[in-house]
Amino acid sequence: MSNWFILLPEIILAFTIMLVLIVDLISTSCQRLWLGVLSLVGILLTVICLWIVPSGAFGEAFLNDGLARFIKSIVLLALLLVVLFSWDFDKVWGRPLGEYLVLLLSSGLGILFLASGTEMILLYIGLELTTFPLVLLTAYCPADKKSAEGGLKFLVLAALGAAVLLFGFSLIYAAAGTTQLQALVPALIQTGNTPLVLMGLLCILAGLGFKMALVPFHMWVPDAYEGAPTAITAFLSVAGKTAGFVLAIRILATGFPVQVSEWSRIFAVLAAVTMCLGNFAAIPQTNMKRLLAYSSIAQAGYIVMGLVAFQVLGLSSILYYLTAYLFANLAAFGVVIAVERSSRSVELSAYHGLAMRSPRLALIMLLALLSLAGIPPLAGFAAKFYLFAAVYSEGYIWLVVLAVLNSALSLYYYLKVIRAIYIQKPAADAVQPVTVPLALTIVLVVTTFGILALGVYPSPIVDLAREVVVLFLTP
Amino acid sequence: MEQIGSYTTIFIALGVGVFCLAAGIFVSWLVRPMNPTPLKMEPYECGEPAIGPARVKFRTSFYLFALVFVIFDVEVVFLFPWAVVFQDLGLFAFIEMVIFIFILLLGLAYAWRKGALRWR
Amino acid sequence: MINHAWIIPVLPLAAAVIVALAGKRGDRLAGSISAGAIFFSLIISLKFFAAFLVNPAAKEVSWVWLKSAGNLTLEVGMLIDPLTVIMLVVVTFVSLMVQIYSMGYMAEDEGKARYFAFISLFTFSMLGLVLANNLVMVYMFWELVGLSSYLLIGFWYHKPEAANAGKKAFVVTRFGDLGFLIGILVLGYFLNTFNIIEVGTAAQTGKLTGGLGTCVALLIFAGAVGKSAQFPLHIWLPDAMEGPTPVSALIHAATMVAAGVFLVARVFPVFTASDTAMLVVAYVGGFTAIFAATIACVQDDIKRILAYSTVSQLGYMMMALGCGGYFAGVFHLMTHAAFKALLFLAAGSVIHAVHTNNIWEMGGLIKRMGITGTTMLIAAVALAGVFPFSGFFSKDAILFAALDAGRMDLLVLGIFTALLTSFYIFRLFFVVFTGKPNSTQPGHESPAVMTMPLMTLAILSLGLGFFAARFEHFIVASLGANREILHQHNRLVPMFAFLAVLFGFGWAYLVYFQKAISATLLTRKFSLLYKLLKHKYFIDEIYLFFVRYVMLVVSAGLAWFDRQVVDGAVNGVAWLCRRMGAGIRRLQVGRLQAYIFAFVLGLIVLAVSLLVTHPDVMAIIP
Amino acid sequence: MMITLTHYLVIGCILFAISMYGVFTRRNAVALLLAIELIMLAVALNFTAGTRFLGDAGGQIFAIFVITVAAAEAAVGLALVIAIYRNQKDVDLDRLTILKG
Repeated sequence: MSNWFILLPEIILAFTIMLVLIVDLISTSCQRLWLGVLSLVGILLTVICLWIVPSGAFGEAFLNDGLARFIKSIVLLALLLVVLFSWDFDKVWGRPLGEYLVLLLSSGLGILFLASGTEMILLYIGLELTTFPLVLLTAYCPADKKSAEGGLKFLVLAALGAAVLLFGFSLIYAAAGTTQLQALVPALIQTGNTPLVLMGLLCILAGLGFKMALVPFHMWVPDAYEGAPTAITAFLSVAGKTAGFVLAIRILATGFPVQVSEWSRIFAVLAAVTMCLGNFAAIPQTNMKRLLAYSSIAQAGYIVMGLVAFQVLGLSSILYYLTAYLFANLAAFGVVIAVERSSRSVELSAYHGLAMRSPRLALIMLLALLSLAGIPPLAGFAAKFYLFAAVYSEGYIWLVVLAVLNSALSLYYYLKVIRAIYIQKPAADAVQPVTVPLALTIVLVVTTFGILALGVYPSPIVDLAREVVVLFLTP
Repeated sequence: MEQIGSYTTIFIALGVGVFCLAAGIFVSWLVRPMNPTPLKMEPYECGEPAIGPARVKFRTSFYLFALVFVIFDVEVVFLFPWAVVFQDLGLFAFIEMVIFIFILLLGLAYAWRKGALRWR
Repeated sequence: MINHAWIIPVLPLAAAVIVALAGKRGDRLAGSISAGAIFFSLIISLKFFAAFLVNPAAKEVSWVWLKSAGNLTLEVGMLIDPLTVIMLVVVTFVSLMVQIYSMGYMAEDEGKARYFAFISLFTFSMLGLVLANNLVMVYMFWELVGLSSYLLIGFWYHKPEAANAGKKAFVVTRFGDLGFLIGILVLGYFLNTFNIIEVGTAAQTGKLTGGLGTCVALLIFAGAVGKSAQFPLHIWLPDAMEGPTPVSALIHAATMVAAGVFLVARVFPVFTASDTAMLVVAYVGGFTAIFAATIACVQDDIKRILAYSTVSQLGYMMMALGCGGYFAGVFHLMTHAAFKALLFLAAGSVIHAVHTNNIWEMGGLIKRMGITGTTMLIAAVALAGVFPFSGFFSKDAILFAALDAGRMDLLVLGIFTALLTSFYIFRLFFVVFTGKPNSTQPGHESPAVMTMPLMTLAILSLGLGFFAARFEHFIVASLGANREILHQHNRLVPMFAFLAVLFGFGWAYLVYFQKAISATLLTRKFSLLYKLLKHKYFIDEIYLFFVRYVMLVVSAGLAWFDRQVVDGAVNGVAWLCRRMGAGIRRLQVGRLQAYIFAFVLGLIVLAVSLLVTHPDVMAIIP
Repeated sequence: MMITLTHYLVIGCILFAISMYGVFTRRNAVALLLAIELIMLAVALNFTAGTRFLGDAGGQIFAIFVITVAAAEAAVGLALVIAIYRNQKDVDLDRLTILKG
């Protein structure tokens, strides 16, 4: 066992989790501050040694390559920001912070494994390790009817999705006789596209579709997002999606490059349906969390196009898009959390005249939404530019046209929010400015900076993503 | 795998079966009238009034114990393969297993501390 | 030096951000901050102006922004040539004047901070639009300009008509912008560049000929029509007057509405490459000019008169460009910016004093508002185009351009428009400033902070014209291809123009100035002149009848277009989207079983699709 | 007759279909979870059969993991249901429809 070193980031995070658990056991409630500090330090250490440890494989199951490193960085950043989101979670929601952090970190750990897994078992474990904590976190406030209901729905559908994915795995295993993704390729070439293989692939696609929240496997998203505590919604929308897409890239790119014609065609259709449905359904929403949920479905529709254009350009633009999406979405949710803290409401009416009450928050929300809509010169525009260009160069003209039209359509509801913030009169009782705690301020500053920087000067991240993907596709 | 191919029929049949099932449920869900009168809601349609609640209530504590038991019971599954080949694995695997069990114990301790094992 | 040009737009942006972030607390300083920022921008712009007077060669600086692996590249950069520097100076100067003025005008408005933030944002986007070196950036700033104008029109959002006017402006211009966007994309698709210089050279080397060239030019022109309020998309401008008057002066008189003209001038080679396009531009402009002028003759709202006058003058510029009069168009843009901004600010000062927009409720204000009245008179004379005021030279140039192009019809049309122009503007002046003070509340002169900009602008509208020749060489130099300036200098054109102006003035004088004093005096004293007076009344009757008729047709037509075409289309689309949304929303029934059903249904659909796409699998079924 | 891998797979598919039926017809969250557990069992069966016929140990290991994860899933599900039951006194899925639209 020479190269344990490669597992170091995961190990550190795992020990952080246990440490937080122990501290939570022995500490009295007054020391709760340590829990947050501890998890922050743990995450930071993980990030650091993520970039120290060399690339390489641990056994046949675990590969720490550039792609994994990129995705892990995104996820850990999201984790960091979400921990800051929920700095005084127990005060706001009146539920214990220790378990909350443990669950959150475990979910992050699961995604780390997803990002590195090259073997079905590990991927499956990683998937479940990602999902269960998220389910529990969604239903973390069972006293709140919405939270309970969202959690239950999420649980059942997640179990179903995972089971279907697993069933697909088992069929593929029965056909190819191996759980190694690389080893699948020759085996499947030898067997050819037998019905067994096709059914397996089909079930896997369905499972992935669930994780990426593609129509028609998306039904859980709005309810789970609305039910979950807002910080968790943010984590779901960013890290959860990232997990789904890295899982898809790992499985399909490593295991099924031969069947690309099968799944890229399916994904093209799913992408089209998903973006249309997400955008249309978002228009009549008046609950910010729900609106953002549908917008995230639409975003997933865009991102999947990168899988359709299954080439260096496509995959690298997925990575870039995920990064831009992280900043924009977390900024938006940061404002939502801030407003929720002050007015206990996530309805659109709580945002009326926000520009007059607290202009900074209003400006950040404006930037975030415009970036999500893909307005230059913000991060979202650059991301859409690369993504659409990639798909265009792969010859899916109709898909690009549809995506552009959808982006225009999405402006409809983003502008609705902006209008509420800037044009409409604040409610009589909501005139005092929204107070923003320090932790939240840090998140907002970081994300806003990200939105602007990625939009104005995207080349470093783009080049990084490109070289990572090149290495990934040509081992 | 060519003998698989000849069984396509079965897979197709299954697919079709599932489809019919789904379609049936969907159609009935579409067309069925939905007016639950209290009489309809009676457990016995012969009109015999039901005495007492239909479902016997267990204390949720039972479930809690069941949960804890199930988890620790099943995790032990991992001990068997390890124990079988313990001789040739040597120290390293031993340490691994110790860590594994330590984590399990941590969980148990947590459940204990949080009062999941107290009979309420 | 060129590398520092970015400072010019960034200063107002910084001001906007600062003021916006300061929020309520920054109320007192808001005006000074944004005005100070724009002041420094003006200084820098003037430095550029001086530098380019020496050496008018165009300079460009640009960096690659986004580069996809295809040869698709977006660059961010600045193109500075005489046209640019002129626009820079115009925008920064007028903006400065307006902001100083606004400090007085908006003094007791509680939304001051918001106001100055918006106006700085607008200035930033306008400057960006002027500096941009490629059409994509132009489009970005184009939309940003539209957005900030929308925000400023609807500034008093609690006034429903203001909110609606803002929405209307936003929507109507959308139509033009859509054409503009498509035009840009087509251009990029065929030339695969967005760089303005490259596009220009491509057009001059005949890469944009025939149908394609015409189509691209017309698509871009659609954008210009929307922004510059040319017929038939002019309908938003009069309503836009719901905004604060300084805003009207800055955005809806001097700068933004001129953006359309600027755009046409910017890609002038694309237009000159296609005669059809030029023809369309010329006639759309000409028609708009006369059409709006007739309407302006009969309005009662002081700001609406000026609004229609603006539309008409913009039509004038378009006509000039369409006749190949590049210099004429740009020069008129300049002079017009000066005197029209002055007109609006003066009107604002009047409204500020008497709290009404209706000219018939004013009168005799000259005695009480000396400075405002005098400056407005200067502006009026300039607009009418009387020698030696600036308007004279630019209007002259336009008429010459029409003459050079050999479009006699447009020439006549232009001269007639000049007549109407001088009529309605003097009508405005006489009714508002002369005659008996019949407004109950006594007007008072505005504070110095408001009159100072008036006087500054008055000096400009007086003196700008004398540099016509200087500007001509300067501006034409920017056309890359050195076109020699040809007029056959016949004295007739200015003669006719001047006669037209005189006639218009006389008409207005007789109708609105004499009448005021005659009613009491003449009828009693000289019964001999009674016939004459009667005769005048007779003219008045005809005139009134004629006016009513025109108004009826025109306004009915506009109302129809507005209700049926614009609102219909827009509301239709929006309604459709909402319906779709509501329908799809109903799919999310909330019952878990339904979700599971959708999941399995998706699974089955996938299965079927796979089976269908694999006939070999189907074939195995016995 | 000779029992081949395919027979096991068919059994697995049948189990899958049955559990699908259960998923559709059950209204009680716990029963729903049980139905989903059935899919896991089908998977475990497939894997063990695969190991038996293809001679690759991976399947067995996978089966073990599947079983444990299934247990964990059941545990999470039950815990959730209990928590919800304590608060809402109701786990009938047809009545959980606050979140919709």
